Amino acid sequence: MTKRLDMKGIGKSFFATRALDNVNFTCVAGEVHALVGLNGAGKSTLMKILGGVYQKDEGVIEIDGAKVEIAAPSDAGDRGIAMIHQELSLINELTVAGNIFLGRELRHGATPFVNKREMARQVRAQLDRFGLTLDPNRKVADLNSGEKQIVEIIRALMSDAWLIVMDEPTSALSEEDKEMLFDFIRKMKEEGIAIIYISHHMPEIFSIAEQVTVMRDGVIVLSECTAASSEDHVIRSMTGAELDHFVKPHKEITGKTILTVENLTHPGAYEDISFNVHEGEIVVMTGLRGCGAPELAKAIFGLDGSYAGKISYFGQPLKPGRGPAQAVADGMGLVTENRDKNGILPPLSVRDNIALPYLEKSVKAGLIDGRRIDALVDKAIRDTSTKTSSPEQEIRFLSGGNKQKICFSRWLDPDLKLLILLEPTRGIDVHAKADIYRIIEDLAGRGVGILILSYEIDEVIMLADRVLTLYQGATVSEYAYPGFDKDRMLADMAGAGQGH
Amino acid sequence: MTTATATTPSRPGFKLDSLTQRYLFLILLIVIASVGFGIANENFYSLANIGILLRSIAVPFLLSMGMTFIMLTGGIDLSVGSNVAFSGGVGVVALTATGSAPIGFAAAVAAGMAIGAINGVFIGRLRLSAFMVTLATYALARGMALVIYNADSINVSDAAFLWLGGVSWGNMPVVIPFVALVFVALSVLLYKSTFGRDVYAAGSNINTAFVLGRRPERTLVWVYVLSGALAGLSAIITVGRVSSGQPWAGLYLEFDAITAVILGGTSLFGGRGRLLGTILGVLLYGIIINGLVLTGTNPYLQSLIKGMILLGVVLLDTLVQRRNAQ
Amino acid sequence: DEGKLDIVFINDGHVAPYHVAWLSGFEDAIEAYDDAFEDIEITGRWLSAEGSLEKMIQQTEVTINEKPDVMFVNAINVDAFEPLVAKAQEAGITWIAVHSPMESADYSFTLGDVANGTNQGMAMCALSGGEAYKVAVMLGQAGNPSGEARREGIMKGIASCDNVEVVAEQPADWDTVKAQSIAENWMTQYPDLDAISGVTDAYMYPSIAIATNSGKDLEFFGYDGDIPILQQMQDGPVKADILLSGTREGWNFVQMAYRIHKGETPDKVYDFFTPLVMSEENHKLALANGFPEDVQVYYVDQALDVAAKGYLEFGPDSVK
Amino acid sequence: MPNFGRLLREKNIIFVTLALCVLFYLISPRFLSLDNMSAISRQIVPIGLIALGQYFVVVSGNIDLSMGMGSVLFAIVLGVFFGLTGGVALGIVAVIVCSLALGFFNGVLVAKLKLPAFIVTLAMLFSAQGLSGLIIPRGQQIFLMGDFFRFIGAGKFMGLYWSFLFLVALFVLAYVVYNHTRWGAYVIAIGNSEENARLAGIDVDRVKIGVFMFSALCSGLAGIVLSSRMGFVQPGLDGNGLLLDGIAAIIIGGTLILGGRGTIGGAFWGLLFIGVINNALNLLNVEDVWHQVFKGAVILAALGANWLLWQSRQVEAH
Ligand SMILES: Nc1ncnc2c1ncn2[C@@H]1O[C@H](COP(=O)(O)OP(=O)(O)OP(=O)(O)O)[C@@H](O)[C@H]1O
Ligand SMILES: Nc1ncnc2c1ncn2[C@@H]1O[C@H](COP(=O)(O)OP(=O)(O)OP(=O)(O)O)[C@@H](O)[C@H]1O
Ligand SMILES: [Mg+2]
Ligand SMILES: [Mg+2]
Repeated sequence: MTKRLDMKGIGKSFFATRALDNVNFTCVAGEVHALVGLNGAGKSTLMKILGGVYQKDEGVIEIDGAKVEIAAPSDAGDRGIAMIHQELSLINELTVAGNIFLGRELRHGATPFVNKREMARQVRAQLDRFGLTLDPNRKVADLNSGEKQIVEIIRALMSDAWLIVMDEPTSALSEEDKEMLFDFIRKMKEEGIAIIYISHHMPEIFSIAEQVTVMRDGVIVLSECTAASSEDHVIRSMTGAELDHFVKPHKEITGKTILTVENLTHPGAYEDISFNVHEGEIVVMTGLRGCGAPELAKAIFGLDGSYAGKISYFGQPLKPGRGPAQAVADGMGLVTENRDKNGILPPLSVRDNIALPYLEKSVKAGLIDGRRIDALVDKAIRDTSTKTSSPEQEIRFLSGGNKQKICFSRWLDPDLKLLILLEPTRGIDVHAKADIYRIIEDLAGRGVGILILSYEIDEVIMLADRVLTLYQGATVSEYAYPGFDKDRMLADMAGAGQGH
Repeated sequence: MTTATATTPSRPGFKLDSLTQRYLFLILLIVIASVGFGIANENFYSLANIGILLRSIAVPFLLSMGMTFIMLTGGIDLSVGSNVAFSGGVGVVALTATGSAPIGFAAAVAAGMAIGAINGVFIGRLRLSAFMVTLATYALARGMALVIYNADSINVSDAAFLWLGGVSWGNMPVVIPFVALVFVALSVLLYKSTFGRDVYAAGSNINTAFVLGRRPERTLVWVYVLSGALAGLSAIITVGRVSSGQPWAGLYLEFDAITAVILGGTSLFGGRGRLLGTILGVLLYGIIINGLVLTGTNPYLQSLIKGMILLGVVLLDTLVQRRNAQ
Repeated sequence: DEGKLDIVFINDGHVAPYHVAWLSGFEDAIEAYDDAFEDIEITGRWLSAEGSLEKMIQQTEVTINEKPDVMFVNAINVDAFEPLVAKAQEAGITWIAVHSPMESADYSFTLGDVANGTNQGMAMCALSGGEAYKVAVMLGQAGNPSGEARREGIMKGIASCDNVEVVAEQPADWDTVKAQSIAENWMTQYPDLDAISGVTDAYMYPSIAIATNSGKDLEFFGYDGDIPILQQMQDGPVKADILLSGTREGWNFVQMAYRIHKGETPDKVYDFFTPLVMSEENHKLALANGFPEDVQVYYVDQALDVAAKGYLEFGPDSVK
Repeated sequence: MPNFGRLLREKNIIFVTLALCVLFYLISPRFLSLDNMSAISRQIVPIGLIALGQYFVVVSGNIDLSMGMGSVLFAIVLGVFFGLTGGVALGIVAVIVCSLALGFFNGVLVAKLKLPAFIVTLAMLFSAQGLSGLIIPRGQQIFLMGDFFRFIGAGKFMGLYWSFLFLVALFVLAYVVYNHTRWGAYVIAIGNSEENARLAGIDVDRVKIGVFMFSALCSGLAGIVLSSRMGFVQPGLDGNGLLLDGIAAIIIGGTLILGGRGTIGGAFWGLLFIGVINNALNLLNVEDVWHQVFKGAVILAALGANWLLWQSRQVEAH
C-alpha cells in the first residue's frame, strides 16, 4: 500500500493552549484510519490543519511524497481532500443540491448559468443509490440535523476526493443511516479512497477501520492496526488510565410522581402517548429518528402548545405552550439536540454559558454575586471534566464534546426537579460518558426525575430504569429495569414489534 | 496545554483579550489626537475648551450608552435622535402647561420611553427588523416633534428645568458628573444585574436564551425602552443647554452614537462589547470633531478628513490586533 | 489688536447651492481685503453645522473660546443661541446674527424675506396676464424662519390679485434632490400647472430641467439670485428672481466686519439690499399690469454683473 | 385555498403595497392615473439602483452606507468631464472607472483587512461628501444639457420611461444572477456563514470585493440618472435620503438586514412600496409638519400588517 498523506511534526498553539505538539500522522490509500482521543485531545484541530481551516505553527504536510502548503479550504479541495466537519457547515438558505455542489457548481455548457436541474438530478441519483428519500430542492434550513448530516456526507462523497475526513459523522445519524454510511465507506475503500474517521464509538471503529491512532493532549500516543489492538487497549491509551466503567446501581423507585403525560397527541409528530416519571427515576425514550420523541419533550418543556391531551407536573396540569421561562422556574431543565442552534451562546464565555439559568438564584441585594457564580461554574466544570483554558474562554473555542458538556452541566442545580435530555452524550468521549452517566445517576439519587431521549440502544439499556420504545410517534412498549430485552427493543424501534 | 481535564478556578490573568487591547489602542489614539490638536491650536488645552468638549459629548454619550445595550442584543436604534426632539417637546409642553419642572422631566422621560416601547414591542415581540422599525420611528418621532412644536421652538425659562443642561460650576458643566453617575448606574445594570446578562444572552443566541428560560423578547423590549429613557434624559439636557425646546434637536445623533459604539469595539452582530469601549469611542469621536472645528478648515475638506480619520482608526486598530495575534 | 481682524462665519449647512456660493464669496473677499489693506491681517473661517443644532452650538462655543473679532452666526434657531450671545459679548466679540434677527446681537444682518417674497408674489400676479393661473409653491424645511418668512411674503403677494391660484405647497427641505421628485409629481398631478415658485433657487434647477425634458411650458419664480438662474431670465422660463446672490452676500459680510473693525457703526438691523430681478420687457409688462413702481428692480444684465462680481459693490474699493 | 395563506405569508409586501394603492386611490383618484404611475416609475429609478446594489451587499452580510453620497460624487465626476470635454462618453467611462475603483477600495478594506463595513463605508460617505465639494472649484454648477441627458432623464418608449425600463432590465438581470449563477449562491452563502462558505472552498474575499464593486457601480449609475434628470450638478447635493430609502426598500421587501436571505422580487416590491409612499406624500398634499408622521406611521402600519398577515409569535427556537 502506498503512503499518500504524511503529516510530520505538526504543532499548533492557540494563545496559551498547546493544541498539537509534534504530531506525525500518515494515511495510505484505501484505508480507513480511525482517529480517537478524549474531548479536546486535538483531533479536530489536526484535521482542520489538513483541511486548510487552521494554519499549522510547525511541521510539514506531504501528499504523495511532495510537500504541500494548504493555506485555505479551497487548497485542500484542490488536492483531493474532502472534509465532513464536526460542526455542521452547510448554508441554511441554499438547497440540498446547492449545498452539495457549493463551490463547484455545474453549468449549462460554457454559459455562466448554473444547471440546477442537472445538479438536482445527480444528487437524487446518489441519494437513490442508498435508498435515501430527500428532496434535492429543499432548503437546508428546513431539514433536521440527521438529514443535514446526510447532506454533509453526500457532499463529501460527490467531491471526487481521494481522502475524506469524517469528524464524528455518525453523531446525528440514526441506526439505519449509520449502516448506509458504513456501506458507503466500504465501497469507497474498494475504490482506493482513504478515510480518516473520528469517532468516540469503539465498536464502530473496530468494525470499519484498519488502523487506529490515539491522541492525548495534543500528542499521538498510539497508532496500530485494529486487528492487533483491542477496545480496552485503545481506551486505556486515551487517558493512560483504565476506563472506570459505569455500573448502574440498583435502586427502588419509591418517590412521588413528578410528571404525568396522558394521551398526548400532536398529529404528524406523536399520538396518544401516556407515561409517568417519578422522583429519582430515569425514563429513556428510544426509537428511530423521526419517532416523535423530541417533539414530545418540547411539549413537556412548554415550547410547543399545539397538542391534545394532558401533562401534569406534581399533580398540577401544565398550561400548553407556557414557555421555557415557566418551565425553568418550575425546576425543569432541557438539553436540546441541536447545540449550535439553541444550546450555546457562541460569543459568551464558558462561565456565562453555564450560569445563565442560575442567575436569579445568585442575586444578592439585587446584584449578581459573582463569587457564588464562580463557585457554581467551577463545580460544573469539574463535575463534567470539561476541558477549557479558563471559565472566561469563549465557548466557541471549545472542542465539540466540551461544548456538549456545558449544555449539560448548566442544569446541575440543587433545585432541579425534572431534567429532559435529548441525546445528552452526543460527541462525548468514552471516559466522559461514564462520568455523565454517573452524574445522571447521582441526580436521580437526589430525587430528580430524568427523561432522556437516546438513539443508542446500549446507552438506553445501561442508563434506564424504564424504557419507552416509540415508533412513528406512538408508544410501542414500556420496559422496566431489569427486564430489558435488546432484541425486542430494536424490533420495536423498527416498527416490527407492534402488538405486544 | 494544561493537561488537567478540569481547570482550576482562575481569574483572567495578564492575558489581554482583544477588547482590552482595543481599549488601550483607543486610549493611545485619544492621546495622539489630543497632542496633535494641541499642537495645532494652543486653545485646545484650555480649561474652557475641555469644558466645551465634555459638555458637547454629554448627549452623544448618553445616547451611545443606550445604543451599546441595543447593539449588544444585535439590534440598532435609528430613532434616538428624533426621539430627543420628540421627548423634549413633550417635556417642554408639559412644563409650560403645569409650570412644574418635575412633571416636565417625568413627561420627557416617559415620552422617550414610549417611543422606545413602540420600538421594543415591534422588535422584541413581533420580531421585526430593528433597522426597519426604528427607521419608521425615526420619521415618526421627528414628525410628532414638529407637530407638537408646530415646527417652531418654545422658549424655556424655568431655572430648575434648565439646571441640568445649562449650569456650569466654573468650567465644569454640571451635566458631566450627572453623566458619570448615569454611567455608573448603567455599568451596574449591565455587569451586575440579571438584566445585563440577559442583554448579552439575547444578542449571542436568542434561541438559546429563549430555551434557557430567559425571556429574550422581554429583554429586547426593555432595552429599547432604556434607550428611549436615555433619549428623554438627553432631551432635558439639550433643552437646558439652549434654554428652549427645539423641533430639530438631535438631528443625526443616531449616526454619531452608532459610530462611537462601533469605534468602541462593540459588534454589530450582538453579544460582544462593553460600555468602557463606548466611552472611549465617544471621546475619540468628540475630540476629532472638536479639533476639526478648532482648525477651521473648509467644510468639505473637514468631511474628507473626518472620513479618513475614521478609516485610519479602524485600520490601525486591526493592524495592531493582527500583529499582536502573531 | 488693531492690526488683526479675525472673522468667523458659522452657518447651518454647506450643502445648498446657495451656501456654496456664499462660501466662495466670503473666501474671495477675505483674500481681497487682506491684500488690499497692508496694515491689517485679515483672516476668516467658515464653519458648517451640517444642519445639526447641537453641532452648531458646539461650534459656537468653541469659536467664542477662540475669541475672534467678529462672528456671523446664521442660527438654525435664534432662541437656542440667546445664551451664547451674552457669552460672546463678554469675551469682546461682535456678534452678527445672520438672516434671523436677534434682539441681543450687536447687529443683525437681514434680508427682508417677507418683502422680497411679496415682490415675487406680486410679480407673479403682474405677469400672469390676468387669466386663471395655477402655481405650486415649494417651501423650505418646516419651521425654518427664512423659509416661513419667504412663504408668508409670497402668499401675501399672490393675494394681491385673484386670478393666481396656489394649487399645492410642499416642503422640499432645501434639498435639491427632493425638489426634483416634488416637481415631477406636480407636473403629472397638475397637467394645467402654469408656474412653480420656490423659496430658493436650488429648487429651480431640477424643476426647470424636468419641465424642459418633458416638454412642459412652465414659468418659474425663484429666490436667491443664483447666477445660473439669472442667466435663464432673458427670454427664458424664469420670470422673476430675488437678487440675494450668495457671492454678493459673502463679500458684504467681510465689508461689514471691516467697517465695524474700523469703528463704524452700521444700523443695528442691517438690511441687505435685495432687489427684484426681471427682464426689461417683463418689468414694463408688469408695470402696465399695475405692478408697484416703487419696487426696486434690477434688469438681468445688471443683476448678473453684481452677482458675479461681489467686489463691485462690496470690495476693498468700496470702503477706501 | 391552502396556497393563498402561503402566498400571503411569503409575498406579503405585494399585498401591503396594493392595499396602500387602493387606499390612496380612494383618497385621491388621481393616484392611479397613468400619468402618476409613470411619475412613480421614473422617481423610483435612482432609489431602485441604490436598492439593487445594496441588496447584494446586505445579503452578503454587509452594508454600504457610501452609496448615496457616492452617487452624488459620481454625478459630479460626470459633470466635470462633461464640462471639460463637452461630450458624454468620457464622462460615463470616468464614472464607471471611478465607481468601480471606490467599490474595490471598500471591498478590499472589508474583505482583506476585515474592517467593519459599517465604518468603512461611513468613512467613504464622509470622504465622498468632501471630495464632491473639492473637485469642483468654488462650488460652481455644471449644467448637463444635451440629447443624452434628455434621453436618460425623460426619454420614453411606448409610454414608459427608458430609465425605468433600464431599471427593470437590471432587476431581471440581477434576478438571474442571484438565482442562476454561482455568484448569487456565493453571496447567499457568505451572508449565511462566512466561515462555512470558506469551508466550501469559496473565495470569500473575491466575492465580497465583487459585491462592493457592484454596489458602487450601481451608485455610479444612480448618479448618472440623478444628474440627467436634474440637468445640473453641484457639490452639496444630499444623497443620504436616497440611501435610506434604498435600504428601506429592500428590507421591507423581506431582505434580512443581517444578511443571508432575501428575494429580488421582494426587493422590487419594497421599492414600489417606498415609491408609492413618497409619491402619496405629495399627491395627498400632506401638510408639511405632518410629513414625517405620515411616512413613519405608514411604514409602521405596513410592518404591523405584515406581521398580522403572517409572522409567528414565537421566537424561532425549535
Ligand atoms: N479556535 C480555537 N481557539 C482556541 N482554542 C481552540 C480553538 N480550537 C480548538 N481549541 C482548543 O484546542 C484543543 C483541541 O480541540 P479539538 O477541537 O481539536 O479537540 P477534539 O479532539 O476534536 O475534541 P472533541 O472530541 O471534543 O471534538 C481544545 O482544548 C480546544 O479548546
Ligand atoms: N418577499 C416578497 N414579497 C413580495 N413578493 C415577492 C417576495 N419575494 C418574491 N416575490 C415575488 O415573487 C416572484 C418571484 O420572485 P423571487 O424569485 O425573488 O422569489 P422566489 O420565491 O425566490 O423564486 P425562485 O423560485 O425563482 O427562487 C416575483 O414576482 C416577486 O414579485
Ligand atoms: Mg472535535
Ligand atoms: Mg438661517
